Amino acid sequence: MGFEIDYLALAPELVIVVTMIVVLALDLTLRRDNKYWTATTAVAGTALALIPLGILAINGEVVSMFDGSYVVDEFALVLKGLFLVSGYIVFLMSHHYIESDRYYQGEYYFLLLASILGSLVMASSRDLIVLFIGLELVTGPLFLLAGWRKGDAKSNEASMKYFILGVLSTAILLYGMSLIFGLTGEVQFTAIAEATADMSTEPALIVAILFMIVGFGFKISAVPFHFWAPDTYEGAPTPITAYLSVNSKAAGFVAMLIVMYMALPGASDIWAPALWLLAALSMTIGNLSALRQTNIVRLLAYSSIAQAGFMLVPFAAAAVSGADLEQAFGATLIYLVIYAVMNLGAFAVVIAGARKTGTGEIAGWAGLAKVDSIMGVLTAVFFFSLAGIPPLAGWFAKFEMFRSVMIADPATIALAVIAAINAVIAFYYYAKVIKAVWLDDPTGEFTDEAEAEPAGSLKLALAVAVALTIAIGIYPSIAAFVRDAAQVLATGG
Amino acid sequence: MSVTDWISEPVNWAFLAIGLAVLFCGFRVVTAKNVVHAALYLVGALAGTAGLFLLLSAEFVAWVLVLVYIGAVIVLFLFGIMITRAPTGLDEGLDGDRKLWPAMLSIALFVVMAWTSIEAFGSNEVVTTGSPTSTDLLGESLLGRFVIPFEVVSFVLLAALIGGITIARRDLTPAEEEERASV
Amino acid sequence: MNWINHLAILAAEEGGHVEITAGDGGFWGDTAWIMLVTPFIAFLAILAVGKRLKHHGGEIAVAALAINLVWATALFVLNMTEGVLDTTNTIEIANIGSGIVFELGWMLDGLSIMMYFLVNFVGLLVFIYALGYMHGDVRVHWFFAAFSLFAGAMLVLVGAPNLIQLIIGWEGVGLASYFLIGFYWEDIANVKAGNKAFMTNKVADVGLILGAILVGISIGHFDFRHLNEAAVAQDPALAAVAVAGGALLFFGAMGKSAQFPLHIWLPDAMAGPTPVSALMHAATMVTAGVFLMARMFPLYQNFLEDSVRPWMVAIGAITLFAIGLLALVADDIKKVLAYSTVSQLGYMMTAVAAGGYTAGLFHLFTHAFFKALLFLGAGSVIHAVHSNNMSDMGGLRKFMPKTFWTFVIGSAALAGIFPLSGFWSKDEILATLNYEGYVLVMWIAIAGAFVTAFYMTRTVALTFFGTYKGHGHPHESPRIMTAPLIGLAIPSVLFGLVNIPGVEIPGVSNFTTWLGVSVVGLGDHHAESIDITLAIIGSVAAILGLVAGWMIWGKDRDTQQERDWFRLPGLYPLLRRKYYVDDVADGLVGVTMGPMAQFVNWTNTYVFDGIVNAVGGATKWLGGVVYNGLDQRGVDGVFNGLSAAADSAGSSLRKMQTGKVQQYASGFVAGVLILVVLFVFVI
Amino acid sequence: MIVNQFLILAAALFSLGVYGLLIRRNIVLILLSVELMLNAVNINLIAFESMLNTPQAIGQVFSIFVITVAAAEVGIGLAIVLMIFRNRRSANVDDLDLMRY
Amino acid sequence: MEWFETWGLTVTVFLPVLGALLLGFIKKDNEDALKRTALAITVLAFIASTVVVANFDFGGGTYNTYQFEVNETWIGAINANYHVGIDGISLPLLVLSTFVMVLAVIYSWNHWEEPKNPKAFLILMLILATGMNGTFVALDLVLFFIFFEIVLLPMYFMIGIWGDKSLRQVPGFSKPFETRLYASIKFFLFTLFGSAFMLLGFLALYFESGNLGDERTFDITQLTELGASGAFAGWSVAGWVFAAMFLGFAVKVPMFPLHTWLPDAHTAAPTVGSVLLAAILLKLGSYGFIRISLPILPEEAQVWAPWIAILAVIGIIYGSLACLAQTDMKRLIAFSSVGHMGFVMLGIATLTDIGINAAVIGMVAHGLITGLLFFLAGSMSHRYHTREMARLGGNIKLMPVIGGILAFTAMASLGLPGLAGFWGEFMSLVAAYNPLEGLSLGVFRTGMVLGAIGTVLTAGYMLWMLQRVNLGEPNPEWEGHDFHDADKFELTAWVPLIILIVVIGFYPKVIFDTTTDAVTSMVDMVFGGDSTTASISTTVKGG
Repeated sequence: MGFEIDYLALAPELVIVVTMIVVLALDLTLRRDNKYWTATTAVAGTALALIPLGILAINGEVVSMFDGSYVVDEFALVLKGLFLVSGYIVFLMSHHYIESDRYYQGEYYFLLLASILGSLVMASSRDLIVLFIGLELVTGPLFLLAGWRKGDAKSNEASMKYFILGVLSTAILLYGMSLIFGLTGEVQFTAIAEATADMSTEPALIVAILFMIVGFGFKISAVPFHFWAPDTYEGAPTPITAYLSVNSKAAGFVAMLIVMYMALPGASDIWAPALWLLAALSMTIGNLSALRQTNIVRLLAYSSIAQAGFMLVPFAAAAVSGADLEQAFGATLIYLVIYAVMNLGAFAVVIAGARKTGTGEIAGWAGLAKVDSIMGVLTAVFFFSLAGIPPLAGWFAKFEMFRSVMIADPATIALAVIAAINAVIAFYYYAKVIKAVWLDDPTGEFTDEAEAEPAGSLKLALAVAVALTIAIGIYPSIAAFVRDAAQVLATGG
Repeated sequence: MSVTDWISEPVNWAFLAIGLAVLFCGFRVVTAKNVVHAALYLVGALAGTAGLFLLLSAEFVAWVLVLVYIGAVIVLFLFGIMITRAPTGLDEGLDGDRKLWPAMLSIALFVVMAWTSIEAFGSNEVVTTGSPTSTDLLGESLLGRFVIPFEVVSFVLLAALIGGITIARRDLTPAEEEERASV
Repeated sequence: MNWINHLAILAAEEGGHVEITAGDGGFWGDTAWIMLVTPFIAFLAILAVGKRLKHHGGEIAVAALAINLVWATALFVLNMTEGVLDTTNTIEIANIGSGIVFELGWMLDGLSIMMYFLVNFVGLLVFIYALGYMHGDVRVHWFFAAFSLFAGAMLVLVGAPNLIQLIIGWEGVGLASYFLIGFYWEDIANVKAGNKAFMTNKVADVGLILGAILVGISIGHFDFRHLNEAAVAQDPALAAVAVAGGALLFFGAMGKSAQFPLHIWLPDAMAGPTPVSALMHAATMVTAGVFLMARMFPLYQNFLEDSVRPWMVAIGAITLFAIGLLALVADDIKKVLAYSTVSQLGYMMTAVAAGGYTAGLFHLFTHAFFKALLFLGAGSVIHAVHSNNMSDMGGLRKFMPKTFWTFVIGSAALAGIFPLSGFWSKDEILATLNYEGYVLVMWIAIAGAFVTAFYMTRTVALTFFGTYKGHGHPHESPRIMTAPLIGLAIPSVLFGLVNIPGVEIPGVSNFTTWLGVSVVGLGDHHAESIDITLAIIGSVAAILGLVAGWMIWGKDRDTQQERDWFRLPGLYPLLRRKYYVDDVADGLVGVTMGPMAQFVNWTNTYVFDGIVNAVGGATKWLGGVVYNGLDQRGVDGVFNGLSAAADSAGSSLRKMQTGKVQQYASGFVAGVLILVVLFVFVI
Repeated sequence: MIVNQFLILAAALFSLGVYGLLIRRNIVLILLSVELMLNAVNINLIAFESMLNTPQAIGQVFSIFVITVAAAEVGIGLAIVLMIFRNRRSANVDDLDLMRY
Repeated sequence: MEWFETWGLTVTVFLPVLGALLLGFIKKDNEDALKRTALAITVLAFIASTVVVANFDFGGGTYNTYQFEVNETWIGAINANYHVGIDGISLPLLVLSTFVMVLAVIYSWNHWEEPKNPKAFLILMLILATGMNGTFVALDLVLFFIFFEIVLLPMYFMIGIWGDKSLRQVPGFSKPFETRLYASIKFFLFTLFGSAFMLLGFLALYFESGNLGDERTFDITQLTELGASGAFAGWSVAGWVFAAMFLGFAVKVPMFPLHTWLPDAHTAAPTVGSVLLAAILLKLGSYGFIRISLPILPEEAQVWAPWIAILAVIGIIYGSLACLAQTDMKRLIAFSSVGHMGFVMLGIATLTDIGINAAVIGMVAHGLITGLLFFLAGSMSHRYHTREMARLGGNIKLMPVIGGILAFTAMASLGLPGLAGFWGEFMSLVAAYNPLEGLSLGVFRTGMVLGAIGTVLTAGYMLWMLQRVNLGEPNPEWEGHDFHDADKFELTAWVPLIILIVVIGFYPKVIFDTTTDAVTSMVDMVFGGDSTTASISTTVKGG
């Protein structure tokens, strides 16, 4: 039996693949002092990959390949766009960072590209196997990249912890998948959906679903599967941390979204409550732990755990079907997109700030705004946005999150209330950073302008992020297009 | 089906034998006081698994398992063990000092998993056609419907390879950099 | 519609007789608003340019009142000659919905015209007097500014066609009073006196405001016209709130008119310059309460016959007698006059409360002149001897004859000596009380008359007779000060004659008619002829007081203290402490307010802020627990409290520690299990 | 043969793997335990496959992927082990020694 | 003017923020340019608002019809629109906002708190202006929410950066905080807490509006239609929704016992900050009640009204008593706001046209008067470098002009008839005497009496403040200092306020002509029926 392959549909992936190979080739040929070309190539490649993506988006018909196990529809495109853009920004952030510190550049970009490729594949996957492989390709390289600062014991530990828990979660995930397969005899989502339509009381199915949730829960670092996150975030090179907290988290969410909504819509009465629980736990524990952080990266780590909790909230509402299902969907997606933008921005600020202050300790940032008001404004923008203060993008994310659960259902409304209280708690530690930067008087010495000046690429990254953050905040319809993707998913699932 | 007619099937004797062996090996893997022994017990467990696969008429997979694991992975392991100078003799320090909770956790886990699968699959028969799954069928679906994961997984391996090397290799000192560059 | 005619008709039914014609005052009436405006213009003008003028703005103030007096007199005369004027002009200042409208404007009827005349006439003289009295004092411009402000506010008050404007004027005069009492604010004591006055009145104003709301809202109108119509027509809506409303309004009146026990502010108010005391705390402002009662007279007349009015009478009676006694023991001449003022206000209030509309207002009218006269006289004395205390005076009649004679006239008038004005008005009150059946109160009033004469004799004797005991060389005050004295002495003598019962001054009838309430419909009694017996009794009481006083204080001694030997047996300590009312009041405020305030502040800091901070702190603490206890120690911490033994410190790979990773992992697995158990077995 | 006998065996292996992962201190041994778990998954897949006999032998294909990925994981894991080892050594041994090695 | 008819409000609202952008391009050290630009912008905004007034049709019309209306799609996906418009209720507040903003800029001309940074300060002020103006014209819940929240950021920075640097021992914490830090975060967390729940309330309304047939909407006008028609009457959770919104607004007002952020924030904030806080920010809350809570959930409003009234009255008494215990002048003024806003809320709670009228004029008056008081307090502490009343005294001797204005303002603040402050207090008492038919007369009339007593306390602490600050002999420690009296910038900022206070005091028509129609029609539309008739009948019963 032959399968015709639509290469245009696969174009983005292919472009990335080509880029990877080129990067490798360059890395072998180039001398150390102009290895930065690999970076340029990577950046260019990701940018290039956006072109076919655009074309696909424009003529936008749904391409389904291999018995519908690999589908390129609006949803997939939106997410691929998200992965590519955020990847692009991460490259921009990495450029100077990697170059300055005698890291292995070529391999770095190669692995990062591989991870991105994985996320692209996963976005299109409509089949457990493809999904699984995609996820592995996303995380595999990251295990290594987390330890990229080879000389640093922290970095080693970061990668080790990440790895061990990673494989554990993979094993559990796989066990769940195997059960699904056993119950349905299928790995293709729509088929699974049909098979499991009236199975929701089946213990095995429950176990399978929960095991898979655990697998994904690890990727999105939801409590209680979050333990790796803070240490790893702190140890890994900052751009990788950014990537972890945005792309790989997003990857986890995408996996969760498509599996839950497409493969197991019938069992929503199992996973919705489960995710309700995870959401509540993640928000609360994430926020509470963040209150005590003195290191800005660790703080962001816990914040990203809490944010994951917020993103999980809409899932809990999925138990009720119909328009609200799609709504809940859109909410998570929009939150993902906005979160990606502002969190990347925040990490870019962290890189630039650390360069200037020479420390990741919040106390060390005291009075930064007095010497560099631009930095101050950027910090304020991104952290207030994370806190969800209008008119910055974050508010709309939270707004959508609330909106998705304020359906007349006590359980979800209770979750909304928990979320509301958490939103207030969260503000406190975001404000802690802003307080240090704006309100406190300088304590430490700041390194002199010349070398501390953020690199052009970083500036570009910051510019992109801040522009998006404010634009979305003021005119959220920009982000609202994501909802159409949600429709595709909710209905076509 | 009752225990008696289950026991009456000879193939189940084979299963029992292999299964128990696998279990024993598995148990030793996690308890052995000697790293190398542990690795070797894993070999045993895998070999047993391969046997079970044969019972289940999955020849190809069985051989893949043997080749990949026993042929490659274990060797890798032994290398790792040796390079990292892990003690080859007895060693008390391999395990954490607290075993109680892990034990209870895993037992509970086992109970849950076993119970659910019994609930789910009761006494479904395993269809043993005797004729092993044809390799070309596997080939077709691998290069057909599953070509994408097939391609992608190669990247997983490639990434692991390159990344692994980079991570594991010894960094050159600046001096060596110089000389490397001058050549 | 014209409520007085309405009343007249009503009266006619009741067999009343006098039909009064109503005019509108023509040009003077249409432009009467000028009176309400000029003082404010003067106020601003003085603030603006006062400092640079010769008299520091005094001339502006005087000019303003002079203009006003023209109108006031014109209207007064019109009112006498062409029958009672009766018009109201208003402009709307707010329509607040529910059909309720606030208006400002000016009213022309007997009562208001009488007050216009009073305020402007007395006011003008006092202003002129002040030109001399304040000469060379500090902040003179501010004095005249505030004084003009007062005049304006007072005119706004008396001209008020409705309760809202009345309240505005009411508080306005209170404000001016506050400014002028605390005029010498460098001395905190004066400031406190000002505060006391303001606060006492503010307390009373609660009554005024609530009363106004009750009666106003009940019929949906705040203007007196509708209110009084409603009262006469026995409007049920009004009837429903009459008792409460009436009582509350009276409470308000008690404050301004210094009725016992809210009189405490008035004596302290003497801290202000003497002209202030003369005009505000004697002649005009303090009568506002009586004025209000008169304005709302129909309400009390028609609804509160035997519910509120007896109480009002009682309070008035207490005030007129008990406070009068206080004048006996005061050494400060102004305090004496102050207590006497309170006592006289008691007379007025009693009269009005008893139903003696005319009587009360007539006494208000006459009292204004002679009390102003007395104060100015006292001021003149003080100006001469630079002391308020009679113990520094004595024998002044030789030094300052004009002051002396005018002061004597004033005292006699106050004491109610025939035929001075005080006699007639007091007699009228007695008659009313008698007629209305408050016989006991009548006797109290008579006793009050005795007391009045008694302490006024004391004052005159101690001040003007005997030999001078003070320092320096007292001298007669300049003409600019004596002229007003004379100007006031004349009406003090004559104006009693305008209301001799049964006597109609040809062509202009008499005071009762001018007030426009000859209508018996109001239930106001107006004796047809002099009640000889009462007149005699009253006079006798006065004479007795006079004689007794002279016998006690007439003789000169070495020191004023020795002259002032008489101690009212038994009462004296009580009187010195002013019946402890002030002490009680201060005590109450001190005991309640301070601690309450402190308590509230304490709760705010330690309870509410406390809670807030506690929540904040608790959250942070919880963060610590979650982070250190749960998140960092790993789940073992939760499971069995075993702390993280393993850390990533080991240096040899053999023992390569996996850090907390295994706790993490066990947390991981535990999470799985809990979820599974929860969903498989529980749910 | 019924499918459950295999499933239970797999469950047992999986649990053993978890146990090992939780108690072992040596990363290499932890890796071994993980292999055990993955192996259990494989048994599941194959057992199901031969229960269901899917037209495309999905189960077996899946298990092949799992094996491959497992191999990759091992590679990554060991690489990390080496890196850490090297750091720990070089932390307390002088450069000469490092050179010689 | 056709163009302006549609976009006038938008201009008024967004001019300031554009100005803020503009300032961003001006050099930090070029102070004059910064100040001039800021002034120009605010003046333009003010002019724009006055043009709105000029073209405003005072004919009124029925409630829920707005002028200068713009309704453009904004977030189509959730049917949230850029819907702005203005009516008699919001007009005075909008003008107040733009007007005070101008004065604030003028005042700060030569009053910069440390650390001196005119650029940042002015930018924040302009952003603040946009937030405040926007809140008053927003006719879409989401839009309202955004503007409502926007004001937080600038205020947070104003307090935090330029606020009071003195250390403060906070109960419940061992180590003392810098007042500014404590106050700023407290202010923010409080408001955020409130508005988070407010948002939940909005969302609940949104969904319910969908269940009622037509599509889900955030549009205030449509929701009002529904609410007035009693559509939400049978709604089981309506009470909770009202409660949620109550939380949001009550924190902002602030109502007892949610007021504790206010004294700290007002005291810690820089002068201009306190002025804007008092003059306008507090009004956002009470405005929210009038514009959103009452019309949309009338039934719930009637259930809650007595409780609101009780809290309001407690606030009046409580605030006044607290004032009597203050030693810090600015803190005293801050607490006085609690009392005054108590009157505003009492008026609102009566649910009558008079009451709401009282609330509106009360807001305006409080804005003018307390704003002025904070200006004065700022200028004085600027000169004395202390706000401790114990150390002040005889101020009017040292600085006659400032002292005089202080006395005047204090009088206005204690509700002296003939000055702006009187009408709000008096009318809310009037309204409390006859609340909407069906509301507990007992509660409201008790409230009326207590409120009246509250006016006495108000007078008490105001006079006491004057006595300690203004009168008596100056404290010896100021011997030799020559204090310059009010300079021209201060006077330019203050005199307009003084004039307005007097004008409104004697001729409140200027406010009522705009509000009464709107308010009356609102009460008729929402609470059914004209309350005069109601009042009289109840009176008869009540008497």
